[in-house]
Amino acid sequence: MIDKGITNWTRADDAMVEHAIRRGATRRDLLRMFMAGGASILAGGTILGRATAAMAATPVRGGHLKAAGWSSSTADTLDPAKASLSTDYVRCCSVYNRLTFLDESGAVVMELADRIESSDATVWTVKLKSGVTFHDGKPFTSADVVYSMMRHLDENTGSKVNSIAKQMTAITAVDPLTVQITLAAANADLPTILAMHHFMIIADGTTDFTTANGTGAFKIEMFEPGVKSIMVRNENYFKTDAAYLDSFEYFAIPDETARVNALLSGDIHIAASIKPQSMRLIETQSGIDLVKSTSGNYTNLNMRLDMDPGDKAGFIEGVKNLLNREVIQKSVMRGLAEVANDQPISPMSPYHNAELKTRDYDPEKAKALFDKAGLLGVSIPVVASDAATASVDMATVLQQSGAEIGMKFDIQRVPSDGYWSNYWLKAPVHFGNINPRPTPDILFSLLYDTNAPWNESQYKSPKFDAMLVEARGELDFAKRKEIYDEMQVMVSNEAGTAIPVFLSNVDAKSSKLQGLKPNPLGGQMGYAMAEYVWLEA
Amino acid sequence: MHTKAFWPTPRRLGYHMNWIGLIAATVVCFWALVAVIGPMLSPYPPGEIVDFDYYGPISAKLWMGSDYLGRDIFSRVLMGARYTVGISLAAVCLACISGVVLGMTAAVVGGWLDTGLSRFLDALNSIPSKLFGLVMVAAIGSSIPVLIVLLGVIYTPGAYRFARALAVNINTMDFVTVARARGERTGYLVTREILPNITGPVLADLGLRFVFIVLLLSGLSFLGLGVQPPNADWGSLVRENIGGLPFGAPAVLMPSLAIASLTISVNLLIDNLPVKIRDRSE
Amino acid sequence: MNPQIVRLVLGRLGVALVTLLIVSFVVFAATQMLPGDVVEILLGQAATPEAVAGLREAMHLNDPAFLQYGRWLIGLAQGDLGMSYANNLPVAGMIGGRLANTLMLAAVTAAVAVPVALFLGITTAMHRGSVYDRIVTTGIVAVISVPEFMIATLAVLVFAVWLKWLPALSFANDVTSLAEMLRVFAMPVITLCCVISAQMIRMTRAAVIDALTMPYVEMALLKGASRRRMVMRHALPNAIGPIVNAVALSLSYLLGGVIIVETIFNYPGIAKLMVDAVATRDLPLIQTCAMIFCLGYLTLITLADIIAILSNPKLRK
Amino acid sequence: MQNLVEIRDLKVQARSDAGRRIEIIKGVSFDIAEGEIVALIGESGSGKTTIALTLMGHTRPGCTITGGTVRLAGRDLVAMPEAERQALRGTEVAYVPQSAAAAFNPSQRLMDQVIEVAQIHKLMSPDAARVKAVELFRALALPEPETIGQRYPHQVSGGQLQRLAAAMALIGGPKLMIFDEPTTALDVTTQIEVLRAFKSVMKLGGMGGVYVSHDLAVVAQIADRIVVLKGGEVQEEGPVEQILHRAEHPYTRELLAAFEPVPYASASRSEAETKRPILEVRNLVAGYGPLGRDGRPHKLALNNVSCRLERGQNLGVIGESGSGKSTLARAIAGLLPPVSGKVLLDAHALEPEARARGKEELRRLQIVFQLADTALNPQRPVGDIVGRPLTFYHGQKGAAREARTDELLDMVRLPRAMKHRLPGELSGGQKQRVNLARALAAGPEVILCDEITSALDTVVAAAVIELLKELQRELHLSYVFISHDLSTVQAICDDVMVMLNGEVVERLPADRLQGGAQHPYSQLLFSSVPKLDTGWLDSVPPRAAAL
Repeated sequence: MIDKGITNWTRADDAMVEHAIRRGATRRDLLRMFMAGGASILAGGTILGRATAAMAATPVRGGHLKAAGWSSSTADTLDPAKASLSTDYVRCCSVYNRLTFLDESGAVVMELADRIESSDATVWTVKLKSGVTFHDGKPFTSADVVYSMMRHLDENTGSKVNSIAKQMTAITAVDPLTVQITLAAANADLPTILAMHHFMIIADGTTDFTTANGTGAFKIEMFEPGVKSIMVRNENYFKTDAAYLDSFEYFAIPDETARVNALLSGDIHIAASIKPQSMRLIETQSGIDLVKSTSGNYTNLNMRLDMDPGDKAGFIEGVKNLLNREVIQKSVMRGLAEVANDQPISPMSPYHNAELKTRDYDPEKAKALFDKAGLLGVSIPVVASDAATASVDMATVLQQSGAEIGMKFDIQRVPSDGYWSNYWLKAPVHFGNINPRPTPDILFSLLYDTNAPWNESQYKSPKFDAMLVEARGELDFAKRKEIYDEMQVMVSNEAGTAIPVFLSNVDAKSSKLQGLKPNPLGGQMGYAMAEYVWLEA
Repeated sequence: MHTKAFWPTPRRLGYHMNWIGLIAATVVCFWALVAVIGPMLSPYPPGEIVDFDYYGPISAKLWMGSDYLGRDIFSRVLMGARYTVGISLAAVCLACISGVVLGMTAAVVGGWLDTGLSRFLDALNSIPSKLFGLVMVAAIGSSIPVLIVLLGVIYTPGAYRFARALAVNINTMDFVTVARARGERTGYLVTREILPNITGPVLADLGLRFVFIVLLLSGLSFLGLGVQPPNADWGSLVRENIGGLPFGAPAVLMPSLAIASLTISVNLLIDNLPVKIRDRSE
Repeated sequence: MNPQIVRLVLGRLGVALVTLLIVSFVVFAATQMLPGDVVEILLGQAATPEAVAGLREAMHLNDPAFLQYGRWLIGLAQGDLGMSYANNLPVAGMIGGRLANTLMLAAVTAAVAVPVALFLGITTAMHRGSVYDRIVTTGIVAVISVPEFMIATLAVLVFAVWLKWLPALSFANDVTSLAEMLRVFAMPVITLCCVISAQMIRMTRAAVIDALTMPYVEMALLKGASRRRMVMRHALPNAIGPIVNAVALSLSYLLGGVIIVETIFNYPGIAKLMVDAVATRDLPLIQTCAMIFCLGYLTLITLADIIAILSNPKLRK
Repeated sequence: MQNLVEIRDLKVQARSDAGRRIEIIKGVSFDIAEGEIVALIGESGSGKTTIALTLMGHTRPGCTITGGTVRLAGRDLVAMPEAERQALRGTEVAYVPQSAAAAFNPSQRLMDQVIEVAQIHKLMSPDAARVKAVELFRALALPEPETIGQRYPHQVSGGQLQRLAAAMALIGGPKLMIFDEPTTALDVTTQIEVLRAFKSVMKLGGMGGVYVSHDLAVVAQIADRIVVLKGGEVQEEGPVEQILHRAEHPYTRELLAAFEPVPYASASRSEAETKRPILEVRNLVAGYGPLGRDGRPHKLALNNVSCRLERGQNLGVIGESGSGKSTLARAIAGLLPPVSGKVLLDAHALEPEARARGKEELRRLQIVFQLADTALNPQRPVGDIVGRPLTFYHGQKGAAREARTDELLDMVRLPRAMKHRLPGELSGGQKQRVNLARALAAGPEVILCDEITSALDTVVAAAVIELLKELQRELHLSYVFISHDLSTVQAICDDVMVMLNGEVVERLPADRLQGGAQHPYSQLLFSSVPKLDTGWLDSVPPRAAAL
């Protein structure tokens, strides 16, 4: 394998991976290959099998796909900067394109960009594909990229990735097909960052999003916030081996039972995010497949270090020892989870610290720790909600373990409505749910940096902050991993975030629906399935 | 509406009840008893995971199978009785007491108080109950007192309307007029003259309202508002285990049966209330 | 028209208006109680203090509550429902399609439930005490005692998942033919019929039985009238008031009470819209939805009252 | 020749709430010949209406015929299938109900209801039926016979409705007419007109009839034969003259005796005149509905009424329904505050509203209502009802109150054990006594008696009047006695005031009622009271049918 040193993935790299598999490359080889790209592999094990399966089938054109997600709201939007729910992502992915995206292995793949190059990881040159047009016929140029990127820096846009975009200090069009992005500090992850859903490319000057004028595989035909959207194939799509479907209909069925029933009755082709308990039913049905992928998604218990009882020495460690991870994995998640060790980098990531052992379930040790903290027998309110996947059940498991050692956890289940704004980050002890992020850098900056916007436990460590900056600019994988390894240990031991398991995502689909692969960015091929899947007759 | 007005007070034992009423009364008493002593009988703590399987079948160890986490459904149903029956009963009492007191007062006092109260409660009644519940729980959070007050408030206008209609009828009776002519105060009129004459229908109404509250509580639980875990009312039990319905899992059937048996029994009991034997041989 | 009728009808309309005003106040007060700042939810991670303050100012959220209430009320009176906080679309536009869906479902349900309920109510009253009566009344008790989400979920399992006769989802806008409409609406309508017709049957039966005890019905019997004639000619015309009232009350459920059915069948109706609006703290949308429900309720109840007034022969010319 | 109706050993059972069966008709037998009118006389509960209904093969819900036969023109109605009975009703035998106001469907035009029999049995075309109905209206002396059928029941008067009910019965040309207390709910002046109409059509048609009534005097005018019933059994049976003049059965005699006028001799007249009146009403104006521009209520019920009641005397107020006599009592009691005018109790002006009056004033003036059924709270035992004023006015509690309650029950001649009973378990007369005892408990000086004997059977009513008199002697009470029944007023009052349309038309001493009346309305009123004399109805000259 060729060590290219600096990330500059091209389309050819895709073929390389596939080629490698064909040649019977070992897993280790492949991992090395991915590492070389600086991409994190978040979905290792499952992908390989899937990739091989996908290879065998031949795409068929035509058909109308009906797919259901799980969340929808009247705030549904076609503005990629504001997208916040899975339905937004799926819709946006089908009508817009990003400069790069991540494939099923987590590798960076070029989309609208032809090449992304940098010599110092600070100044990046993005070469754009030529001959791409928007739905309204306007050719795609560097001005569109500049406009799309600059929007995120404007406070008034209300962009969800404003804090990440801030590191881009200058975005300039060098020529019609070249853009230069200058970062405040070196960051080797930029190609991966550009694969985030919010960095989709819109036409220069767009302020009205109702027509969703993108370069994507589908054109929006009908969009009703909170109800559904219908997309039809963009016949001028620049990718030739994509967009097999004639049309694509997407909506949300928030009730999981209803979602499964709709799939079973043949009303929809794919139901996203299936609960572990529904698997038994689905597995008995012929013509229905499950697509599982373990990504970096997790539900964690946050104990704020600056509030009672998290500020009492021993409490947090006690809770971490009292979490019965095996029961959570087996009973709550029915095996659709990997046991975690209180830090956010999943085992699928090349940066995962395998040396860091999972804490054993040790009620006696926990009891001693609680006793030391003077909290034994004190009633501790724990805020949980259906908004954070499985958090109520996890809380119940914790509560039960607590009851055995005389520790009272008082579960406060609160409505999903407003959970993220009213309880998350605010309650002394509460659950959170973190979606997969492509790089350790994003995870740590978002969640553990002293000034992190979502510093769930108010973890503040100058040493950690310094290491984060150091790693970001470190171009050598081994050195970088070394830093990240230590940071994982710090988070696991010092932060108030107990991460019991990494959750697997399960989509259930009709076997007619082909071409669906797992993706580290989330279910339904990282929400981008529309252009890759096809319907068998 | 036709009502079984004017029951004589029970002084002598002399009631007659048909067999449907007896069966219904037995079931209602059974659940009332379970609500009181049930949790003492439960074999496992309601939150404990006792089975690694989920939606397990009925077995000697687990009398009603296991739920989606592998918890004992029998224990959870026993514990749920306390919440479902308790919350509904408290709410129905709250609704009926406030509704009946306000209704009688409005009927007796009349005038602006009557008009004002009627309009206000009518307005309250016009808001769909489940949505009202959702908004209020979103506003003040879900806890047992909140649920009780919420359900009580939702059903107060109905109780008010019913009691007021009855009280208006009684209020025109001469014995109330006599009491007025005697110079009695409103408090006396309401408690001693009106109330005893509407208790029969009000009790029947209370029973019906109880059924509605049980169902609404289940509905609210279904929409995600309810008792805090590890406890759960029956509606929550059905909701959290509804995925077991395709297999006919006892985890979902048992709490459903519990709800249905309670509500059907209360309904039947009201339709077949004991009748006092009052043969006047003159 | 009899002036007395005109006076009574105008009186009822006046009462409805006053109630609506009280409702608007209650709705406004309740929505103001909702915790969570809409601005913070709107801005999400971009919620810097300056941005929050600016947006609050722009949305008039710093004004005293009564001023906001007044502004909202004046807007309502002029037919201006305001703009949605969540996506800045006009509320009227967002509600339009959803309201049509809700009304459609309500209309189909009413068209099925009301005739069935009246038929059952009248016939059971006519054959009071018969086996038929007992079967129907016991059946009603059973139906109203089962939570609607059970009925709905069971219906989906049986008809959609196992038998695959009917679709599990009901999308109003997919309907192209009458047959298609019947298929799509079948399950929600059956579920809702179970929920609302029980009360109508009970009340109709009670009202007819009540009217049957009237001396003029006995008189009809003594004239040699058949049971059918006694019920249809003598009891029923005099039971219209309470029956219409029961029908109105039951139908009012079809606007806001269908949230569970909308959830299970994923039907894009207005109740779900309101629940979504609560989640996003979209106050103008919540308030408008609530007002629509209350308006619907009041319209139905007032209509029932007016029909009862008109059906009272003592007020006929 | 066989009789039109032959009833043999008829037994009817009723089911109590508890499902127990009670025999309410215990083997009754009697006949009705063609063209004969037989009266069924008895007090409430005697079974007279039940028997009348069996003649149509009908029993009220809960009752069943358990034995005997009811033959109508030779066919047994008891054994007949329901369909055949249906065919007979309205054609062979027809029914005139007690309250025509309730027996007409409020939502149908009168004509449609009158000709319904013809339509049900397809006797004639609707047009022919309408023509026949108009003929009947004419025969029954109904005003505007051509158009009255187009009205709704609430648009015609009670007397007219009762005649329309007769027309409704006659349209099918029945052989047997059943009149179930058809004039009981009517005022005397109306009753006489209705009776006259009935009598003439019955004579013309030559039909057989059953006339159910509790009033011997009314029956005497219309019937050929009388059957006296009590407790579901025939007590005595015979031609009218024989029953009226040569009654054998003690119960019949008791009924007759209640008709004897008992002249009232006031004991205290001479002494009363010297004192100031205990109650005086001056220029009282009262009514219902909002006040108009002239300061008068929308619907005026009392117009400028004045009267005075001397201490120890009784004032009778007499008039028809709607004359304002009950309103007067309510205005005096402060239940309906008068718009203007004064009420003086012992020369002291009372506040218009009871709420504003002092406890002592309220105590001295008590009111007793017409219907003892509704005047007693059905949920409270007699002891409580009687004891409440003791507590309220006199602050008595415990043993003292018990003792006084016992005394009061003694006073109204009720057994003391009754204080544990609920009103529902008492008979009508007993209830009215409890009602009185409650008023007495206050220790009043004036009692307003609003039609207190009207709902009682004659024999019972007479006993209540006796009781009132006794109490007056013992307790020095003064009564305002409101009634539509002349004989009861005569039996207890010193002075009588005649009211019409809210105004006093005449005042005169009770002993000069007969013959002393000057005002034409008073004269009409007094002359319309039926007498126990078969020839009375024909002897009273008909008056212009308008009131």
